This record gives sequence, C-alpha cells and structure tokens, in this order.
Amino acid sequence: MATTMAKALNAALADAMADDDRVVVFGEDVGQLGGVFRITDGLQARFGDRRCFDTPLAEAGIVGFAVGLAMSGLRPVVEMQFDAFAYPAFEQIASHVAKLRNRTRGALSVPIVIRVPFAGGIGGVEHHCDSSEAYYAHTPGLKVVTPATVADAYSLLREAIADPDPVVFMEPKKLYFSSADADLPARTEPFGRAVVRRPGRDATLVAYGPAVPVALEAAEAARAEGWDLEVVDVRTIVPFDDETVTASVRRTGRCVVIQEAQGFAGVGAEIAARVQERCFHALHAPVLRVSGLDIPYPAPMLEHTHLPGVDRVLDTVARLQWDDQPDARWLPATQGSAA
Amino acid sequence: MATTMAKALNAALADAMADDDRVVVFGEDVGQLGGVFRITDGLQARFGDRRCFDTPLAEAGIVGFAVGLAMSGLRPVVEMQFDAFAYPAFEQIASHVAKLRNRTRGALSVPIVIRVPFAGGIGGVEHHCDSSEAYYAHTPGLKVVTPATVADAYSLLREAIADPDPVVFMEPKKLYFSSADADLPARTEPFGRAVVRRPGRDATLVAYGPAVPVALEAAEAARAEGWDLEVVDVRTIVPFDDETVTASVRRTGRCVVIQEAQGFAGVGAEIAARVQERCFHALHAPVLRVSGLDIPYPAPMLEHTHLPGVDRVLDTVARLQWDDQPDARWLPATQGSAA
Amino acid sequence: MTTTPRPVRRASPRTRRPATPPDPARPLLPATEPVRLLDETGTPLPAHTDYPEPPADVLRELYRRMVVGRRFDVQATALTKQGRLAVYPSSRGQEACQVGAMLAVRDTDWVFPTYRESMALVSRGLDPVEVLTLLRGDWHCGYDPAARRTAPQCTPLATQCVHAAGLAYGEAHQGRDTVALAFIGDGATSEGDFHEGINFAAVFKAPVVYFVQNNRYAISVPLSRQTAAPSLAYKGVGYGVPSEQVDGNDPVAVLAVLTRAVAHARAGNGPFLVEAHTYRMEPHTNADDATRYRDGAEVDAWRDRDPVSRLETYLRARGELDDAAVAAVADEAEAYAAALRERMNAQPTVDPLSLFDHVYAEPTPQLVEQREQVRAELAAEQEGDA
Amino acid sequence: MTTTPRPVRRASPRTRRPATPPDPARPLLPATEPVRLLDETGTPLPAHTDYPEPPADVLRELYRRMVVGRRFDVQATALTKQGRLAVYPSSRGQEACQVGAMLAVRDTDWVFPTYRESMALVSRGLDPVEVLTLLRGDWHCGYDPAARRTAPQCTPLATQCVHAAGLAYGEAHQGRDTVALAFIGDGATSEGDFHEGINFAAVFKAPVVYFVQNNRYAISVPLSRQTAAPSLAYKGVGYGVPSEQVDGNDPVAVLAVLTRAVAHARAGNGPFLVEAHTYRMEPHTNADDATRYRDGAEVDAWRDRDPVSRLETYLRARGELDDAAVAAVADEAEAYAAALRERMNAQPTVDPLSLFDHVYAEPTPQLVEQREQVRAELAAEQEGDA
Ligand SMILES: Cc1ncc(C[n+]2csc(CCOP(=O)(O)OP(=O)(O)O)c2C)c(N)n1
Ligand SMILES: Cc1ncc(C[n+]2csc(CCOP(=O)(O)OP(=O)(O)O)c2C)c(N)n1
Ligand SMILES: [Mg+2]
Ligand SMILES: [Mg+2]
Repeated sequence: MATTMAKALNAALADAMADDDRVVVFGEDVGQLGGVFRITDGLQARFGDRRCFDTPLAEAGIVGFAVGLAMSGLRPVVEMQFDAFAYPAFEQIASHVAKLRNRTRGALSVPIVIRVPFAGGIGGVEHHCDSSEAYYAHTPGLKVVTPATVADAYSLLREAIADPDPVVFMEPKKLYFSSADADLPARTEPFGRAVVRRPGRDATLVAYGPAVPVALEAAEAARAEGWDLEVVDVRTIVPFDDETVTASVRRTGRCVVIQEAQGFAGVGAEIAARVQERCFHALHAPVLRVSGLDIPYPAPMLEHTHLPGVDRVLDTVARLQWDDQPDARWLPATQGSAA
Repeated sequence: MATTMAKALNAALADAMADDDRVVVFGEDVGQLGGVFRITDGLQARFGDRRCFDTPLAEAGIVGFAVGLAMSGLRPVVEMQFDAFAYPAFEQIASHVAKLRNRTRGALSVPIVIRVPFAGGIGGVEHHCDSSEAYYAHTPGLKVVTPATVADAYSLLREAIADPDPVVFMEPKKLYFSSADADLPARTEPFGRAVVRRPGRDATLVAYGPAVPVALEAAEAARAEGWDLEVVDVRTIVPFDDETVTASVRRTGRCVVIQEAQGFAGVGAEIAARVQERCFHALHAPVLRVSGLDIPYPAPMLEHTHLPGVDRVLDTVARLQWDDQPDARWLPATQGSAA
Repeated sequence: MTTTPRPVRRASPRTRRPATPPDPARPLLPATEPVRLLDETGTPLPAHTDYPEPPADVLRELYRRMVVGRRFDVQATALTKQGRLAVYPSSRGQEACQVGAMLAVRDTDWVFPTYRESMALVSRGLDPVEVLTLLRGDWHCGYDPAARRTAPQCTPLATQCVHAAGLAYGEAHQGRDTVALAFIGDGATSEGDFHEGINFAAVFKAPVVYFVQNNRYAISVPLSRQTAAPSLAYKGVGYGVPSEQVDGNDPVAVLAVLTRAVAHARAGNGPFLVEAHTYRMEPHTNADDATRYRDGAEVDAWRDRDPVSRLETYLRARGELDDAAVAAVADEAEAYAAALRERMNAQPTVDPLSLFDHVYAEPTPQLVEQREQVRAELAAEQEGDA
Repeated sequence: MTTTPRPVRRASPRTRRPATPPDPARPLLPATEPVRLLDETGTPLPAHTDYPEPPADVLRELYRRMVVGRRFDVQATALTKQGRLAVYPSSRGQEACQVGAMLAVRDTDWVFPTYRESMALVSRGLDPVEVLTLLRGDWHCGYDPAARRTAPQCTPLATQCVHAAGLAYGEAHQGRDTVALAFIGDGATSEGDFHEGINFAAVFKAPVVYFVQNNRYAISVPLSRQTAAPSLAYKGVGYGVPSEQVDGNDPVAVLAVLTRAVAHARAGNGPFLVEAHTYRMEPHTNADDATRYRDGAEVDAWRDRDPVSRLETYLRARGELDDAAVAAVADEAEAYAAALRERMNAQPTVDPLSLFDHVYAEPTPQLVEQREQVRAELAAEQEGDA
C-alpha cells in the first residue's frame, strides 16, 4: 500500500504506544496540532494527553525532562521541531543522555528517542535546514539512525523506541511526503546493518538519509555513461556497518561517499577514512566525497547550489580514475606547493 | 627565556588588551581569581574590571553577550571554563557566532575569540576532559585553532584576537604548564599554515594540540625501530593547510593521523579522508588513525588506557605495510563477511 | 526518613516578629492589572498617575503607522499566496505593540526583533522588501543591521535576549546612551536564553527593554503550557528587574509604558521588563492551520478589542482625527501596499557564487576550491542549457 | 524617534482605580526575611506560625548526622592531601543544609545532588567510599543511583534541575508519591537549565523541591555577580512557584522549612523553591585558593554562625543533649572517619577493559574492535613489564 514516510513514522509511534504503556511522546506542538510536520498527528486524541503532550518551549528542558522520565522507568520519545533547534539541548544530550549509562556503570539507562527532522531541500529559512548528524555521531553513547525509505522509517523508529540505548533519530524532512509501497507494520534489517539498495559492479556509492535518493538517481543516470553503480544505504550511522560497506567496495574497487551535510569533519569523512583503511588494496582510486558546501545552510533560492545533486555525484564518479591516471585536480597545486 | 604555555597565553591577552582598547576579556572566574588555570591572571588588576570581568554563571549568556558586545564594536575574548561546559553555549556558537557574517552578507561581523581549555591527561573528573574540537570544526563560519607549543600559544592567540572572524581557540590543558624557551612576543606562522615539527623520510605523523607532543615522542622512539618519522603540527584545523600536509605525505608515502578525541567522525577522519584523496598514488599504505577510544572520557584512573600514547602510535606505524602486504587485521573479517 | 513537625513549647511564646522590613519585591513587581489608558471601546480611562498619555501628534503618528503596518501585513500574507514569499508570520492584532514599540525608541537605539516583527521593522522605516528578504528566500537578512541598528530577525527563539544585553552593555561601555529593545514572544520566555539574557542585563545594569508580546500562543501551544506564573511580567523580580504589564491592544498604553521603560533604561537604571497582553489573530504563519487548536469564538472575542479601531475611535472622539484624515491614511496605506506588491513581483536574482563571499572575511583555501567546483558546475549547466 | 510624554486633560480627571484585586504574587513570594527558629547563638526565637519546630528526637538525629557529616568532610579534605582523592569540594559550614535536607525526605524520594553534596549523601546513608568514587577517580559514579534513589553527583551545573522535574513527573505519572529534591548552588541559578527545570516542574505540577544553597560564592564569583534580585527565592513567583528563604546555618529552621516544602510537593501542589542563606567556609575545592578573592574577616564572621555549635547549644539548653551524648557522637564521628580512612587507603583496581562495558547495552562492532586492540596493548605492556 502506498504511504508516506510521515505516515509511517506516525504509525510507528502509534503502534509503539499501543504496545507499551511506558512510551510517552512530547515536545513542542506535538499534541493537538500533531507536530508541524504532523508526525504525531492523532496521538493525543487516541492515547490522551498524559501519553502525548506539549511542553514549554525549551529544548534543554524537553531532553532533560526525558532523562528524568527515563529514570522513572518511562520510555520518552521527544521531538525537536527542527535540526538547529536541538542545539539548545546539546549539553543535555552530550553530557547526560550519551553518558548516563557509562557514568553509572550501567545502573541507569536512558532509552530516549530524540527525533530530529533534519537537512534541507524544502525551501526552509535559515536555522531550519541544518544537517547535524555528525555532532551526534561523534558523541559516544548515542546511536544515530536515519531512514531513507518508508519501510525503514517505520521499522527503524520502532527499533529505536525498543532499544535500550538513547537514539538520535534523524528524519530527512524532504522525504517526509515522498511515498512508496510499504506494508506496515514493516520490519526491515536491524540496527547496525547497511543495505545495498541497488547492486552494481563499477563503483560503490555510500549514502544515508536524504542523500540516498540522490545516489539512486545518480546511479540510474550513470548507466548512460556506461557505469554500473552500486548504492549502499548506511541507515544506522552509529553503529556503523563496516562489513556491508567494505564488502561492496572490495567488489567494485571504487567508492564515493555522499552526504548532504557540509563536508568538513562530517560523517562522510569517517566513512571515507574507514573505507580506505580497510579496502586499500582493492581500491583503484581514492575514496571521494560529495557533500554540501562548507558554508552555513543557504537561503531557499540558493539551496540547490549547495545541495549535492546528481550532477555533482556524476562529476565525482568521473574522477574515479577510470583510466588509472592520478586526479588532475591535485597535480598543479602539488607541484606548486612542492616547489 | 623558558616560559609556560599558560604564561604565554596570559601575555598574549595582556598585550592584546594593551594594544587595543576594544579587547575585553570575560567569563567565569577570570577576574580577581585569574581563571581556574590562571590564564587571565593579573588582567583585572592591570586593566580594570571594565576590561576584564566575571559574569553570571551561564555559558550561553557569556557567548551571546559577546555577540552583542561585538555588534557594538568591541572585541570580546571569552573563556569557557572547561570543554564540556561550552556545550550550553552550542546554539549561540552554531547559530549566531558562526553565521552572523554570512546571514548579514558581511554587514555584521563577530570577531569573538572563544577560549576552550580542552582534552585530558590531567586527571580531571568527568565532563572536564572532553575533546570537542570536531563539533566546531564541522561548523562553517568558525575558525578552529589549537596550539601545541608555547610560542604558538602566544602567536596564535594574538592572531585570533586580531582576526576578523570568530575563532574557537582550543587550549590543550595538559600542556598549560609545560615550558619551553620562547621569546615573547613571539610571532610564528600565520593561520592556515601547518608546520613540520620534525622532518623524517619514512612516514608522516599528522597531529594537533595535545597529540603533537605524543607524535614527537613517538617519532623519537621510532628511531629505535629504524623508522624516520616526520611530524606535522596542524595548528589551525580550520582553515586547514592541505599544502603542507600533502607535500609531506607525498614525500614519505605513509601517513598516520593522531588525535586525542574519540575517533568516529572526528577531525582525524577529515584529515585521513583528505590525505588519501589527494595523495592516493603516493601512498604505500592506507592512511591510518590513532585516537582516543569511542567512549565517554573515562575516570582519571583509566584515562591512560583511553589516551593515544606512544605505544599505540608505534603499533599503528608498524601496520603501515612496510612489507607491502595488506593489513592482516582486515583480512579475516573480510573473508568472513564476503562469505 | 520523614519527620512530622510538631510545635514545641517555648520559654516565651510569642507570634512572628511584628515589624517586617519594607518588601524589596514591591518596586519590582508589576501592577496586578495590565496598564490601560483606553478601554476596549476606545474611551479614555481615568488618568494614570504613573503613565501620562503621549502627546496628540505622536498618537496621530501612531495611528498612521498602525494603519500602514496592518496594510503591509495583509499584503505580505497575500504575497505568500502568490508564491512571492516562502512563508509569512503575521502580526495582525499586535499592531499596538509592533508600532508602539518603534515610536518609543530613537533611531540610534538598537532593536532586536524576532521573525514576527516585520511590521515593527517597516514601521521603523526599514525598506519592506529588505525586511521580507528572509521570508522571500533570497538571503537570510535583507537589510544592513549595523546601518539600521536593527539585528537580523531572529529565528532561534530567545537567543536575541542575550545579544541585546551585550549590545546595550557594549554601547554604555563606550559612552553611548543607546537603549536596546528586545522583542520576545510568550513561548520563548520558557527558553534558557531569556533567563540568561535578562539576568546578564540586570547584573550589568545594561539599558535593555525586554518587551514580551504575550499573544497567548506559541504556534499551537497555549500560554498555560508555558508558565504557571500569575503573568509573565512577574518574572522581573527574580532578576531584580522592574516590570509592568500592559493591555497590548491599547496603543496609547503600550506607547506610554514602553516610553517610560525606555527612559528608565536610558537613565542608567538597568533593564525593564514589559509584558503586553495581546493576541495573534492569524495562524502562526500562513502555513499553519489554527483551527486545529483554537476555536473561532476566541478569535472573535479578540476582534472586538482591535487596537486600530480602538485608537481611531479615541482620536476621533478627541477631535484629532476626522474622515478626511482617516481616508488619507487609508490611501497612504494602499499606496504603500501597491508599491510593495509591485517590487515583490520582480524575481530577485542572486549570484550562486556569492555563497562563498561571507562565510569568512576571506574564503579559506577549502572554500576557494569549492567555489571553483561550483563555478565549473554552473558553467557545465549553462552549456547543457545552451 | 522619541516622544516626550505629557499629561492630557481629561473629561473627568480622577486618580488610579481605587479597588485593586488581590495580589497574585503574595502567596508565592518568600517572607522578606529568611526564616529562623534559632538565633545565631542558638537561642530559640519566638515561635514561627508557619514553621513548627521538628520534634526533639529528630533534632538529636540531625545533630548526630551533622557532627558525623562534618567529620567526614574534614576527612575527605585530608584524603586529598594524601593523594587518595583527586579533588574534594568541601561543604563545611553548610552542614545544616546538607543534613537537614536528607532528614526532610523519605528513602523512597529521589535526591539530585551536585558535586558538593558528598556530606548530604553519606548522611543519607550512602557508602562514603562509593560517594567518593567520583573524586577518587576510579569511576564517574560509585553508587547505584536507581537502588539509592540518588542521581549521580552532577557536575554540569543546573542540568539536574531538569532531570528532577522529569523524574518527579514520571513518578507521579505512574501513581507513586515520590518527591524529588534537587540541590543547586547560587551560581548555578544563572544557568538556563535552572529556569527550564523549575518551569517544567511548575507547568507539570511535578513534586520537586528546588533547594538553593546560597553559599555566596560560585568558585570566586560573589553573589552580586549572579543576580540583582533581592534574593534568589524571589525567582519562584516568576514560575508560579511558592518560595521561602531560610537561614541556612539554622539547622532547625532548614529542617522545618524543607519539611514543609516536601509536604507541599507531595500533596500534589507542585514544586517549591527554598533558598538557604549559608556560607562556604572552605575554598571551592582543595585545589582552590580562596585568599585570592575574599578576606579572612568575612570567613571569620561566618565562623560565629556555625550551624553545628548552634544546634548543640540549643539542644543542650533544652536538655536534649549532655556531655556524654556529645562525646558519644564525637566518638562515632571519629570511628566513621577512621573506617573511611582505612578503606580509602586501599588502592582501587579497575579493569581497563571495563571501559567498553557500559557505552551501550551491547558494544558496537567498532567498540569490540577497539576492545581487542586495547586487550592486545595491555598484553604487550605486561610482556614488556615481565
Ligand atoms: C530554539 C527554537 N525552538 C523552536 C523553534 C520553532 N518555533 C518557531 S516560532 C515558535 C513559537 C514561538 O512562540 P512565541 O515565542 O510565543 O512567539 P510568537 O510566534 O507567538 O510570536 C516555535 C516553537 C524556534 N524557532 N527556535
Ligand atoms: C555548565 C558548567 N559551567 C561551569 C562549570 C564549572 N564550575 C564548577 S563549580 C562552579 C561554581 C558553582 O557555584 P555554585 O552554583 O554557587 O555552587 P557551589 O560550588 O558554591 O556549591 C563552576 C563555575 C560547571 N561545572 N558546569
Ligand atoms: Mg506567542
Ligand atoms: Mg555557591
């Protein structure tokens, strides 16, 4: 049955609440309004305002409150209204949510799900389109998950709510209303498994969240250039599935990592670093990266220039040294600097 | 003359304040106490409490106040007392400090210096030893600088205060009281230049901040194993000096990146990814990384296990495929996963 | 372990000390009722000893700007329907606050608006196209904040409260008598940055007026979910900041209260907190559906307290306004809207390469590299198009 | 643009409305003076109508625990000199607060301490070695927070205020009558999380007592740099939270006020804010040098208000304590300290591989890999040593 990612997420919340009394959902505007993206639509009407409720407008408060609720035995699922509006909660996330199990030698666990609608492509004004996954992925103790398909949206969110660890659940806003056939309740691969979304022999595109559809589109377009590209959807950034990714790259011998976030010190850097560490002798070219630019997320009219699109991916694939020649881009600069 | 990094930082602040009336220094305990690490010692006595003062205990307040002061034409230098205690200011840093110039097309600039004593090795209790540089380095609009020598501490801090852009100035706590000969006011290489701290032919160790002395010590120890290692001190993480780093790796053909921070999606990942992108054909082995473990910073009695030390560096150098054989670590896993 | 307290017999049982010292809270607390100079019909109330009424010429100017402001607001909402604006948060119903605040400050004062203050900014004299740039989507801030002494319209809630404290302190530090006026909504007072900002201002005696437009909703969340306080103005005393509440739909009272608050700050007495009780007549933005969380009856009740007609009634009664004057202002408003409409019809062009211009004062080598890449991409695109 | 307000002649000039409604702030504001039941010499003050004195057996227990608590505190500072503790923040001078608070709550209540509450925790009956684990450095939290209903001693200031709100609400949500008691320092009230925490508690009517130990310093920063408020208890009204201030060196008053605050919360009336005026007699921690920022005369003045001798004087005067009892308590305290000293002399051993055990419920593949690496490193080290 065709449904949207937004509806799948909503169904996951509803089913989790129905299955487990301890699940409570709260945040800004998640109650009667059902969330600005309607992900919590109908939950308050169905489960009452003790199970799904609005809070004061304060994100550190929301996350810290969730910590306390988790200590009392509940299973809070909180919504940050937009990516950049989770930053006020950063201390609570980094210093408590991520660390409480560790600090207490496992005596306290905080199985909280922090839902973060993230990334751009929806014409949002400033502060509404940040890609913030790297901040969380770099923070030990957090699991970081991002679905790219409707079925994964349902399945990964159910798993996140059931997981004994805190999960930062990054929802690609631009995919909320993309629809696909999915029989809910769907169960897909568990946390820690990447999935080959499209098999291919010539090179591997590794992507996650909002970049997955771009990778698939690029792979399709690449056929015209004679390249048969494999697309791996990372799904869970933490824990990361080295096995699937390296197996793919060892098969293809070439790899491009795609993320929407600004590139510098992002998750794509980690993936590129890991892949070349583990697949060095299989690589015919360096692992290349395609990402957003290293700039603050731009205004709506300029976002298409910022966002890594099919062309940028194909340009990069073209640089995978198919002729086994070094990348010309780096040569002049090098000679200059070596001089 | 022998002096410590703490004294050099103090001298840099004093000289900057003497040279420019607009420079104001504030934060928690920076006034009469002179800071918990005494970096601001004597500044209030010398310049008065309008130029150097304590604030209420609130880090978002401190950074946001600095934004306002900068808008009024002053040049604030603020101290975050410890790394993890800058997290409450994360929203102010990511959404305002980093972006104000961009948001206003250059009409407003916020030349703020945010001093962050960071990293461990001093037996500090939890939340006092985080390595948080990657959070800032991943945020476009911020410059991120970290000195590893006494002279650099002085020179980079002076440059940070004079810089038209906001600078997150990461001070390796464990080096505060290490001393070296330095004639202050020293001026070293400018922002954007990495420095070869020790020449070598066999492999390049790339490090920054607290990892630089470890790299140098490892290079020294490596002589016994017959390896002549070059050590590059990154100094300014943003902007990054590709030229110096890639020139070194092209010469040596091997590279290990060392950081104290937890590894996943850290700055070292970025450096490794960049180096293999740019030096692929010069590399005899994958770029390897040495870092802290992917765990919350541990309690004092366990920090030596967490911290990347000389042995971990040498073990890693040993894996640089000197016999041109693939890294045995990855082989069994791979065959397992490919099967 | 629990203890059940019980009274103990004492040597000389007496009751609580009789003479209590003067209550230090008293001068900081707001009056228990919002200040009003006009009733809901526009009839003047008994003279208020603390808040003398602003002069008639200023009230006529207030009226003029409110009418123009409202027309601007309606036009902006219309522009969203025509796809000329990505989004627009209306301040309809809050005209007394939006315009009154701008008449209370000097051109040399700094204003710290939120996304909802478009009307205030055009009332301050900023170019409406520049004000709408953020919402049209060609850049984040369309005006020059330094030149206009107006911070960018702030989206991350409450963060501007801290900037205002710093700016005000920095100006005073440099010997200037600038006042900072920071707008904030009822919902945003729940954020930590509101607390930290007003506290910094109080401790440093920075000349800031914090102006809370309590329009009773934060998107869909009603005031009762933001606070259990008697009213938001009661937050002042906890910072040592004097505070007042005002009927935010009484333009005369808003202007009078803010004028005094600004004078208090300018005189070196530190910050002042004003809470205006008002109502957001429209949905949160054009993209919001307010029928999901509030009913029409509530909105209708507030329609009867309309600030524009209230002021009009009053000024007419006082003989400060007649049909001709009202018509002239209406014409001016129409002309303003027409000019705006026309200018907004032009599709703005933004150079994609300008993306790299203002990340740092000078682009880093990494950005230079990325700019070259984008330049090549654009060239290839054009070739593809050609 | 500025306007100079001037009075306007009105039809019927009268003064401000005569009948003002009851002040909603009144029931929430603290008494203008801190509650005291004993004066500084330990002499009882006139009976306090709001705060009946706790029963004598409870006061004897309070005395006993304060004496033991102080001895513990002295011992802990001594342990830093012997290198057995990395650092120790003393709460000497704050015994009335530390111990009084623990007598006001039940074993089933939750306590949210900061790093300074070691004395409170041992007074609660937690194992002192477990309490000192954080400061000795073998792990972050030495006790089981769930079993002891005591959150880890909190270092990131004010963050625990929000956890307490959530815990208290969660307990109530599940039908339990748990109260949460959150400790916080004067300095930490400036943090946004204090604001957000108490506001959440108030809006959700969560049974939390926020207990501010205003010991006049945040490391070196005096209270005057934290707030311009008449006193910190005046923050309550801004959240709709009733508040009280108490002489924090009067053990009887602290216990009485907190007992009532806890009862208020437990009865379902929502949070309560208590500010205790006290003084940190020692430097911030053993690593601090307080002579850099305050003079001895100030410390001496507070020595005269010592809470322990104050209670002793009072109980002796009431005949509740004699030399023998005092000596017995002193002996108990010595024995407690001796036992602690001895146990702390044993060097704790921590398995380095346990670093990987509690990052996640199950280690990720990445952590498994890193654990193997560390295992190999350790094996190589041992070989090297052998
Ligand atoms: C830190 C932060 N969190 C959440 C949001 C999303 N958001 C935008 S407006 C708004 C409601 C604000 O309500 P209020 O402060 O009452 O102002 P109003 O919109 O009524 O003028 C919310 C939740 C935001 N912009 N910033
Ligand atoms: C968020 C945060 N910022 C800064 C610090 C560093 N710090 C530790 S204790 C302290 C002073 C706290 O003062 P107060 O709240 O009055 O408590 P007291 O130490 O007096 O008990 C500071 C600044 C911290 N622990 N957390
Ligand atoms: Mg509102
Ligand atoms: Mg204190």
